[in-house]
Amino acid sequence: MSEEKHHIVPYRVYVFVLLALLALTFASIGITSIELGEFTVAAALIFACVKTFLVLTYFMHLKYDKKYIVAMVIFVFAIFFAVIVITFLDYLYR
Amino acid sequence: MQKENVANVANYLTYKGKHKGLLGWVLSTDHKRIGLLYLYSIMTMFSVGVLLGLAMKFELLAPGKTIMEAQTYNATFTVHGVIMIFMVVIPGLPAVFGNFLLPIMIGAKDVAFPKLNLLSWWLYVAGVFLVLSAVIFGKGAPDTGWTFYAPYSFKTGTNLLPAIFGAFILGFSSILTGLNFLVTIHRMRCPGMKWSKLPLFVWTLYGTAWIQLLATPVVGITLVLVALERMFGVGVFDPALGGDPILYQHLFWIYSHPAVYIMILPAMGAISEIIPTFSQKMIFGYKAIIASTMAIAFVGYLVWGHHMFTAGMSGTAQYYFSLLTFIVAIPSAIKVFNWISTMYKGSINVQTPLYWAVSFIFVFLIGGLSGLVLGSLAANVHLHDTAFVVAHFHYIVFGGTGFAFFAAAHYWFPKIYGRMYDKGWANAGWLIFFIGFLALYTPMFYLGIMGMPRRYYDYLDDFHGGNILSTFGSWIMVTGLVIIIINLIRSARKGPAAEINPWRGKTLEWTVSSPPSLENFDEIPVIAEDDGPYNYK
Amino acid sequence: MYSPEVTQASNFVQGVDTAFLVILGISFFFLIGLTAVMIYFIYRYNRKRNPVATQIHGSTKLEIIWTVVPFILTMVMFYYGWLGWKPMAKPPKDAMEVTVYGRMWNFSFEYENGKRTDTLYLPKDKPVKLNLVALDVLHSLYIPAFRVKQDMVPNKENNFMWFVPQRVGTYELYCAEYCGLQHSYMYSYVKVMEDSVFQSFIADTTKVVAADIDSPIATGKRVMQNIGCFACHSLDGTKLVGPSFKGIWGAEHTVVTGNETRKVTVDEEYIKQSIFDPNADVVEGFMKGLMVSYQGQLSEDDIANIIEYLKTVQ
Amino acid sequence: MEQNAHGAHTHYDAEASKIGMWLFISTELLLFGGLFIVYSIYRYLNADAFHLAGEELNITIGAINTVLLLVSSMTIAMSTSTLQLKKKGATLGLLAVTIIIGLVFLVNKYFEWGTKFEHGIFPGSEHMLNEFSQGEILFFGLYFVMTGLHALHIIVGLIVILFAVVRIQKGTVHENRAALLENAGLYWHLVDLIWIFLFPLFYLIH
Ligand code: HEA
Ligand code: HEA
Ligand code: HEC
Ligand code: CUA
Ligand SMILES: [Cu+2]
Repeated sequence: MSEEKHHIVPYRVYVFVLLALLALTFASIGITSIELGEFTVAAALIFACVKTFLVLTYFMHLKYDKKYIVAMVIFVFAIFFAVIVITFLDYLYR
Repeated sequence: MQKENVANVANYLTYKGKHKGLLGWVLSTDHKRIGLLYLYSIMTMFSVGVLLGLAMKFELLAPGKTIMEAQTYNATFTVHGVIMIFMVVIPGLPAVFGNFLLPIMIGAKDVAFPKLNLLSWWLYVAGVFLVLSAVIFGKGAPDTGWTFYAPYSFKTGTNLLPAIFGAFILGFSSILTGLNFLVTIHRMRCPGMKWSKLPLFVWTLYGTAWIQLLATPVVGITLVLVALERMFGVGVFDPALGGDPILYQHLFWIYSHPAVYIMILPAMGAISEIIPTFSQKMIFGYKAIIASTMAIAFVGYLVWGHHMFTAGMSGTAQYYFSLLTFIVAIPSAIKVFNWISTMYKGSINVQTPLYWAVSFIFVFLIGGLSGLVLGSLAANVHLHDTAFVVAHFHYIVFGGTGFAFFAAAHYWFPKIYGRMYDKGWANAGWLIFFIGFLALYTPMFYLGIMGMPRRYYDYLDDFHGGNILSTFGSWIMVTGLVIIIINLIRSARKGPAAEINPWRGKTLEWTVSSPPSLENFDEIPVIAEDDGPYNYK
Repeated sequence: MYSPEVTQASNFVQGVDTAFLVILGISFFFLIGLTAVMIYFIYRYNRKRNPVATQIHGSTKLEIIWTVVPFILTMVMFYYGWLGWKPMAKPPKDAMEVTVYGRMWNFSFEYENGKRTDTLYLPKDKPVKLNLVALDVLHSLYIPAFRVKQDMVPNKENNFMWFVPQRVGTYELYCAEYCGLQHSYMYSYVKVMEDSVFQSFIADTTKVVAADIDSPIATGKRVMQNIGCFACHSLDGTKLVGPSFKGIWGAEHTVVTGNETRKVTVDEEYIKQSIFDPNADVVEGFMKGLMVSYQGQLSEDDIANIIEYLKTVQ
Repeated sequence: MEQNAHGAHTHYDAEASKIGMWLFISTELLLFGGLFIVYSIYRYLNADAFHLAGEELNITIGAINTVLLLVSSMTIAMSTSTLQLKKKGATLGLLAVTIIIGLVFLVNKYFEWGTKFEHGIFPGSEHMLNEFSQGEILFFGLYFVMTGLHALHIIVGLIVILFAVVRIQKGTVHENRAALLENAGLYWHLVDLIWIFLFPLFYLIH
């Protein structure tokens, strides 16, 4: 089972990622508490996306995984995104 | 089932494991046994569905009440639709033939997660019982149509909840099968079995599995929302609480359109195996067929709105969905052209499976082309929710998937049971069935064009003629079906022993004994560089 | 059905039928062509005639051809479908407006002057815009001869359809969206008449109503017929979706109010409440939520007439 | 990828179970995806009502829960590293911390829902029907469904982790057979991912 010996992630990477995630959380609380009008949603979502990216790459080890797994994950998100956009084609232009 | 065996070693049918008798089947993790478990349970449900279909046709024989009340009729088409869609054609080919053949075709001993595979079957059974319990107990069988449209689905007093949870569990079973197949195809191919050497049936299972995985959860959650709405009055789709019924339709079709490709893709895969074998010829355009499979799986995910053209979507959405609906038809066309070209200059061996395959192409063409009519914005306004739609989907779901299922059954039968069926009866059954099919569903096209809405218990006198013809057709067809099934059941027990490779096929399942041994292969095969699934010389 | 002279019943027939026929033509071409080729191959390359197959891997040129040609054809199909559909979305400003109420299981039509009918009366050659109001669940207004259909969605704004009737005559009008028990009985008729006839019809019947005033019983019955009470309530004691009206007046009924069961005597107050707030007291053994309020659709006068009529149903 | 299975029945294939888990996660993502579609459409249709209703939620509790989940995600991620480094004790410790945090999260959620119920905010309540606009009813309907489903996932995640703990203790999950722990980790991160979106969508944006 030689393929089992994969990359061992050092602890400090996890700690840094956690710190970054916490910082992003507080930043998003901060930014949504000021009045940005329409952009509040966008801002909150952008922060959430960055956090998702961090969790996926580091906590979920995508960075160290085979490329086709990464491709699958991207594909799934892309499909979901497409579906949401298409649904909005209806509601935005009603 | 354990008399003279063809192979002298114990095969998967006679093998005795930890458990004896029936338990040895329902607790077996062998993919072949699970395949057969699915076959028997699906055929059982299929018979129930057929009887309900016949009952409906009987009711429609004449205007007014013929044999049942309106409430019964409404429950009948609902249960008929739910059974046929969720319990017969969606699991149909993947769970029966996919389970049986996928590991053998890629040179593996089993699927990646055999226990999960068994769990899928158990979930299937659980789902079936839940739905049936809704029919038998409580305040009457559900009467919403298989689409469960809001807000009627939370107004009706019938016993909807078990049906909804049943459908949810069936969905879960389907997801797990898909997951299992994906991992199997990724990880368990034998040495030398490159992606470019996978049999086309495996490719279609691969595409199907992705749809199962990514579309099914959407309908799952939608049904849960309907259930919560009924149980607790959570406002989600109820217009009285501000919900939007059209959003329900979006969510429902986000699954249920891709689901129609779950039904048809494996059917197309089976046809892509049968045509080359009986033409003794390499498949025409192997890569193009793979590309079209993946294109259908992918684009099919993005066109759901064509079921909602009259629901009141925005104009932009209408254009978009109509346009993409036409585009998703093109890969199907490519497949048809490639199949027919495969026959060109072949050496065609006309046998029962080929009859089924060729008639599949014919009815699939009619079903698909009528789909194009429905995809057109203007024509859809007139034809939506009429008998035309009913004709379209019976032609394609059951002309397509159903015919392919029987094609596959007659093609792989000798491998599965190690015996051969009576070809004369098989051909006769096919002919009667085919004629009955045309008589049953063709009049519905006409009725739809004349404007007869679907889900109609009663109709005006103008529609009488077409309905009579259609009802007669249903009787002819069932005659054919009975012949086919009796022939197969008899042959499975008493038929003459079959050769290892009766049709001279080239895919791996024709290299193992008939019926296959427990582990499929004594030694995992290795595919040579110049070998391939359709390598006829 | 699809011959142009007979069926120019509305301004949309042409567009819809053209789209249909274009696709049908292309379809028949492919269906017949491909089937013929297939059968020919089976005959010509039968094992007996052609014992050895010639191996052909494929042809990129052909693949491109049979991708591009269907693509072009489908775009043609799309174009005609779009062409026929586009005008349906844009009602002319000067259209006559009729409000259509759909409920389980009947339609009622309200004209600009407040008159109500259960059959749709229309003047010829004048654009009409139907404003669709669904009162309980989804329905769909479908007039096959006019090639129009539009779902009626509860609480949806701007839910309409429009067309120009072009031929005098009577046409069927169906509910095309499944809506429960009596879905297949939810149909009515469209009567298209010459403009002059229509005008006098619309004005005339107000007189009829006036003439009826002296007979509240008859008026009550007509109101109930027009608005469709009998889809759910019988007069002969048969239990339909709702309780029968037979002998209802003065009877003692068991109803469920909230969570408690109590007995009530059917009087004016109770009937009125049953019509305006049907779900407050639900008759035992029947479903809550099926009958929806007629508030705003029936006036106090109508109710009074209905009550008079109900007193006579024994 | 081309090294394939032999002896399918007893075979241990870490990569197969990993893909299996990822595929399962994809399914789960689309399960929640359906709800996110509903949410975004209704938010678009009832922007003001959602705005108002969002203010009823307590950002502090939400933020605390976010932090909790993030920390637990880190601890479980670390436990996969410690397992590789053959530090069984540390692995078990980290997992214990993860489980405890998960429980605390649930307790928080319990109190949060509890207060809502006390104020008469729950699906089908009279209070909501009478006092709230339709948009607000939708908001709270979704709030209960989505956070409820999420809590259900937390519970499942906890059970899976508990399972991993037992197996590690027994020694059947170890550095050469880490798949169960890694999959438990992946699942827990999924739960985290979903919360990452739930938090701003319900608590922050208003
Ligand atoms: C196996 C299932 C299956 C399949 C494969 C399809 C395939 C297609 N379907 Fe069908 N459909 C259903 C099952 C299926 N459908 C069901 C069950 C319903 C009803 C659901 C309900 O309401 O209860 C439905 C309803 C339905 C509607 C909604 C009707 C309505 O309610 O108003 C529409 C509208 O666009 C549609 C279109 C199509 C199209 C364009 C295809 C295409 O994929 C077809 C492609 C195939 C071909 C086109 C044939 C091959 C072509 C050639 C050989 C060459 C010539 C081609 C060209 C020139 C392009 N279908
Ligand atoms: C696979 C799908 C399938 C199949 C096989 C059938 C089979 C039949 N169906 Fe139908 N039908 C549906 C799917 C199917 N149906 C759906 C989804 C609806 C819509 C429900 C709704 O509106 O909600 C519907 C609705 C429907 C109506 C319309 C109700 C209405 O709108 O008023 C009618 C009317 O007569 C009807 C009749 C029949 C008849 C007579 C048969 C049969 O009895 C004919 C006999 C069949 C055979 C002789 C063999 C076919 C063989 C196979 C399919 C292969 C077997 C495959 C495996 C075992 C995997 N069906
Ligand atoms: C969709 C079906 C439906 C329609 C249409 C309908 N009703 Fe009802 N009606 C019901 C049901 C179901 C009940 C019993 C439950 C309840 O009391 O709410 C009921 C109850 C009643 C009752 C109380 C009966 C009793 O026995 O105590 C009266 C009175 C009544 N309806 C009058 C009418 C009138 C008048 C109309 C037309 C203007 C009408 N209904 C239209 C379904 C309907
Ligand atoms: Cu109203 Cu069907
Ligand atoms: Cu579709």
